[in-house]
Amino acid sequence: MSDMHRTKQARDRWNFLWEWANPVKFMWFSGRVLPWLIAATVISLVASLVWGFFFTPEAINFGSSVKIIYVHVPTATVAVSAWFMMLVASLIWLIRRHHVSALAAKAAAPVGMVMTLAALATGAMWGQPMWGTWWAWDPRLTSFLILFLFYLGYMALWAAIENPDTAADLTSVLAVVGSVFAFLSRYAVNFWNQGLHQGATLSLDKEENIADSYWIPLVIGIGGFMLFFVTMVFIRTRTEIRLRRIHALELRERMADA
Amino acid sequence: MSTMTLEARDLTVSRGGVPVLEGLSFRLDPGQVLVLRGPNGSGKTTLLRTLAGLQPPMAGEVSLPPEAIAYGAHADGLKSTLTVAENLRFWARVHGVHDIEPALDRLNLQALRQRAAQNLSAGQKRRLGLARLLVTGRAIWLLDEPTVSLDRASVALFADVVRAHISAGGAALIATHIDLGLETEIFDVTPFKADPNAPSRTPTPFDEAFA
Amino acid sequence: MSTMTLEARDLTVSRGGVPVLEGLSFRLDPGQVLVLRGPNGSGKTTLLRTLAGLQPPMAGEVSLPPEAIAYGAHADGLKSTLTVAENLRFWARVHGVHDIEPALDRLNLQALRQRAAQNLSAGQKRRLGLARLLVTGRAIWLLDEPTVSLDRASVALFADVVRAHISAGGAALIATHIDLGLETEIFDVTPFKADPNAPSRTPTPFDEAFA
Amino acid sequence: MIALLARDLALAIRAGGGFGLGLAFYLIVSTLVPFAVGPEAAVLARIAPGILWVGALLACLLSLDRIFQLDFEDGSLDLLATAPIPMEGTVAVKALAHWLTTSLPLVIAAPIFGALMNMPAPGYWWIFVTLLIGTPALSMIGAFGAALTVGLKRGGLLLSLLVLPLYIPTLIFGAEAATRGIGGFENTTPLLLLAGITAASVALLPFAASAALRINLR
Amino acid sequence: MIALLARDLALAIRAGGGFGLGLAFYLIVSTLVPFAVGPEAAVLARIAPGILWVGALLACLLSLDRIFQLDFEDGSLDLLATAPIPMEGTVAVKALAHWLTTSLPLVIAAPIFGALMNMPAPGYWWIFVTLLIGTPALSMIGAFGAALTVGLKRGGLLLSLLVLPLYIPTLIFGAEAATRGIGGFENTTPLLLLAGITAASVALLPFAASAALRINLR
Ligand code: HEM
Ligand SMILES: Nc1ncnc2c1ncn2[C@@H]1O[C@H](COP(=O)(O)OP(=O)(O)OP(=O)(O)O)[C@@H](O)[C@H]1O
Ligand SMILES: Nc1ncnc2c1ncn2[C@@H]1O[C@H](COP(=O)(O)OP(=O)(O)OP(=O)(O)O)[C@@H](O)[C@H]1O
Ligand SMILES: [Mg+2]
Ligand SMILES: [Mg+2]
Repeated sequence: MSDMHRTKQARDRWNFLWEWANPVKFMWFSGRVLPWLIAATVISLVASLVWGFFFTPEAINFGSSVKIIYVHVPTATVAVSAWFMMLVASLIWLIRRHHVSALAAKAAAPVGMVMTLAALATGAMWGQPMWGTWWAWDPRLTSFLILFLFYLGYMALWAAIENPDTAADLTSVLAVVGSVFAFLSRYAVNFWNQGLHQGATLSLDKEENIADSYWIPLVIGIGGFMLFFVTMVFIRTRTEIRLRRIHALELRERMADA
Repeated sequence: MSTMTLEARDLTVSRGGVPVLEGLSFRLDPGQVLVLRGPNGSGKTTLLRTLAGLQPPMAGEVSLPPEAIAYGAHADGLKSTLTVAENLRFWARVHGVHDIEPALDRLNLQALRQRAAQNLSAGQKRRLGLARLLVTGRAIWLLDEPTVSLDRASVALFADVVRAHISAGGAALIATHIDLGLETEIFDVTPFKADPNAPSRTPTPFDEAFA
Repeated sequence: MSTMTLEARDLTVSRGGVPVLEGLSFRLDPGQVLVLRGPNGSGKTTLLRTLAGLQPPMAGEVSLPPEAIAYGAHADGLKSTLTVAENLRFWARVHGVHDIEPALDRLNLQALRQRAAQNLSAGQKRRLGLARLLVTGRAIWLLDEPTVSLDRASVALFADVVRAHISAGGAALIATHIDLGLETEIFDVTPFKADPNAPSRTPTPFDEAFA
Repeated sequence: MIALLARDLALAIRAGGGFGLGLAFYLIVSTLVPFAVGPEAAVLARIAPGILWVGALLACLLSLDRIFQLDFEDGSLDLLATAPIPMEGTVAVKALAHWLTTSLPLVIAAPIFGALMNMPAPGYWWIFVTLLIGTPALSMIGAFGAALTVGLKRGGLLLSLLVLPLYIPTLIFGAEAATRGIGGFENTTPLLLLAGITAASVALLPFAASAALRINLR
Repeated sequence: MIALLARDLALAIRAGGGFGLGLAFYLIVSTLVPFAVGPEAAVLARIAPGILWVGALLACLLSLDRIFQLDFEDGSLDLLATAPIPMEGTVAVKALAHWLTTSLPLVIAAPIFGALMNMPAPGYWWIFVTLLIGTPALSMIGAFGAALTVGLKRGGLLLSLLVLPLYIPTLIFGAEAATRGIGGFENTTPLLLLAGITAASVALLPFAASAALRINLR
């Protein structure tokens, strides 16, 4: 009895956090925050891209194609982070059943997919001058292709199911199981082919870190794309909430005349 | 079978997230037949699926003994390439029952026992679906329009089967539009039709914004 | 519509190569409703499919005007992702009819017109299946258990629709187990049940050895 | 007939099916092969046209059961058979709808997937042309196979078994024309034969398919 | 549970489905590839293990919709959900039935098809072993995908889209182990990883699949 009491208290303590999962509160909060987010996104993106494109030296044997890095690396980073965010949101939905969380996962998927596609496309454009081919079966590249497929499947499942709660449940289960397999695939492709792609150049302990003049705008760019992602997810979640309201209203209307 | 009572308290059932019937309270005791009535689309199927545990109630609660329910719907779960006897034997084994002969006898299926289910007429299929109930060994039957496609003789046969079931201490909740000839209590769901424009009555405040 | 007569002469219909009903002769004139009766498995469905031209008769003949038949079975040919209106409009266009409003009105489907067919209850689906008959513009209706799952009000609605159809010179042959409340002639198929053990009566001598 | 085409297209789009999924399947098959065969660009380039043709054929095959099966199950086919449209017309329209929703997207996407498999540049053009000429035959032959198996529950595998042998001539001429074209050789003969197969299938198979459908309905 | 296994096997045999057709599909895929790629023995031998693995995977995939779809449509699944068998048991048994009727015949036949594709002799053994270890994972992952899409009419293509990415690790380790084995290299690591995937799938996925099924039923 006292045990139950305690857990209830514990839950109360965290309630202030969960309350943001209430659609009404979320709408209010996101409405307040969005203008700031948009401003921050624009500033950091413009800063990093302008800096990156116009104020960095051309690398000796890379030519000006090196500047593609300012789109390529941030989109790639965001593409992976987006899937993690969806995984967390899906788990929250499965465990706490907050609708906003499921809708946020739904909203993040197309953004993540576009980011994956952008990373693939910029990578391909870069690969042409660098490796002399648009595409190679390099592990890094390949696992992005697989990630792209996961995004596609996730979105297709959302689209195929009519009942929104069922869709949220099933896509969440898919996100959880899919994450495990995506991780496995990452390992598997590494095992399968050693590849051409750069290692992690951003890691701080490595000797061969790229020069600071490239590094700073790149970090700002990664931040900018992250902000862009968060902004898009906010906007799209708001849209999804509104769509759900419309859906609920329509259903009510239908039930009324049945 | 004294605890074999199905009870619904202040139940709200929903389809696609919208309440269909609300504030339902009733109990079904052993030896009782309750006939669900209501016009097309009033929510009888939804209610039965909820009671069978196939979908969660939107509000309120259902209390029933574990593993006591046999659900029978339009779809009979028949495999068209298996024979009548094979179909029935499968369900009997799933429920740990061994003898399918009484069920075949009682629904007049002995002559058809070697016939593949795909070669049955609509009414014969239906009879087989009803025979399945007998091999579940379950006490509470939830039946959704069980007499569809049955001719008069078969409806009478079915009524006998239900009568035998309740006199053995079973119970049945039957949604139907026709008169079964059972001395039944009628439970009309029409008054419980949910008002879709009423203020939100969903359980958690989190959903408020959607409803 | 004076030539709109369906006539069967000494008809034998079969399922899976085995005769089910034999020696059937009857005619269905404009303005007439004929109700097919017979216990489960007696061959009503088989007869209707044969008359609709979906399967060939085993012996005897059917004479009927070309493109005069509208067949309505359990399976309503509804697409679950299309709305009620879209489903109906499709069949209307196939039959060169342009206006679906009367059909929606007469079967009380106006309120449901924007709803996807998969979200209808059993009885609502059935009403939509019946509305399809009205948009075929065909004179002779062959209906197989049309009132399955319908509540009483809807059965009455259906009877009205049939009455209007025959008073406009149409005709209907309806297999059903329940009383439709139409001032109908009854045609009981039971006496025509084929005797499976009788000496071969298949038309060509080549089949003798199998029959 | 236009009503039927419109409905089939609407259903394909509404089901979230048609366009996107056939394409996705094609993409996946083209990516699986490198995973299985290994990443060597030379080997991949060598087998690319063949694999792209086999992939298109399988994607086509997998969507065949949509052509008639659903209509059969929900009774639409019974009703269409008694409707004032000739059965041959129904078959032709449904094959056309299948081609538009499934094959055409594949044809357009094939060059891109060719790039994934390290195909040399002229290959993009030839894989596009050969698929464009050959896929109508795939849809029509598939419709015939679907008509034969429509009465069977989940006839999917049987359907594959029936249809794949029928696909072989199309596949051989198509892949051969593409490979020769990429190598810079003369490929008029296989192209003409491919076009011939398509023309003959489209002209004759609707009759065979509608006969098969009528038999299955009774 | 034994009753369920017995019934599923009986259905697979009776429908003329299970054993024969999966196998026939496999045979056809293995023959289509030589038609499409051309008859050079060296190329074929090089790609044989990969193609045989992809073929097995596709044959498996094509028969997935049988696992739950039919039972869903005819209401059996509703009834099984209210029966005294845990849902996880139902899933596991059905995946097992799928493996016995579809995958096992493929595993046994694969060496023969390998001969058709000019695979060197040690290949027969390795393709058999890797498939034997890997296919249970394919069946179980497939059952999970089938459970996700069971509520959808003709979810076939969506099912492929969901399941194929999940198949990739199995495919890579399986094909790699076979290729290395044939080349005479050390292949213990990929074999162990393959076995690990199988063991983990069989142990964990029934829970995910039965959750998905319950969600689809309501
Ligand atoms: C379609 C092809 C490609 C894909 C999918 C791809 C993917 C990725 C990903 C996922 C990252 C992020 C790594 C991380 O943050 O840990 C990345 C970083 C990077 N990529 Fe690519 N890449 C592609 C092609 C290329 C090409 C052709 C080049 C140039 C030779 C290239 C050069 C780089 C560099 C220099 C980085 C930064 C490395 C780091 O800081 O970690 N990429 N790429
Ligand atoms: N998937 C769905 N989504 C939304 N609403 C639905 C769905 N399925 C059914 N409905 C609606 O829910 C209501 C209740 O349907 P239900 O099938 O329970 O009715 P019923 O009483 O069984 O009717 P009938 O006598 O016609 O079988 C109906 O108005 C129906 O249109
Ligand atoms: N495919 C088949 N092969 C062989 N016999 C069949 C087949 N389908 C049905 N039958 C048998 O043919 C007979 C006539 O069936 P039919 O469906 O015409 O009966 P019905 O009068 O419509 O019955 P109901 O009232 O139950 O619908 C039945 O005895 C049935 O078992
Ligand atoms: Mg109902
Ligand atoms: Mg009948």
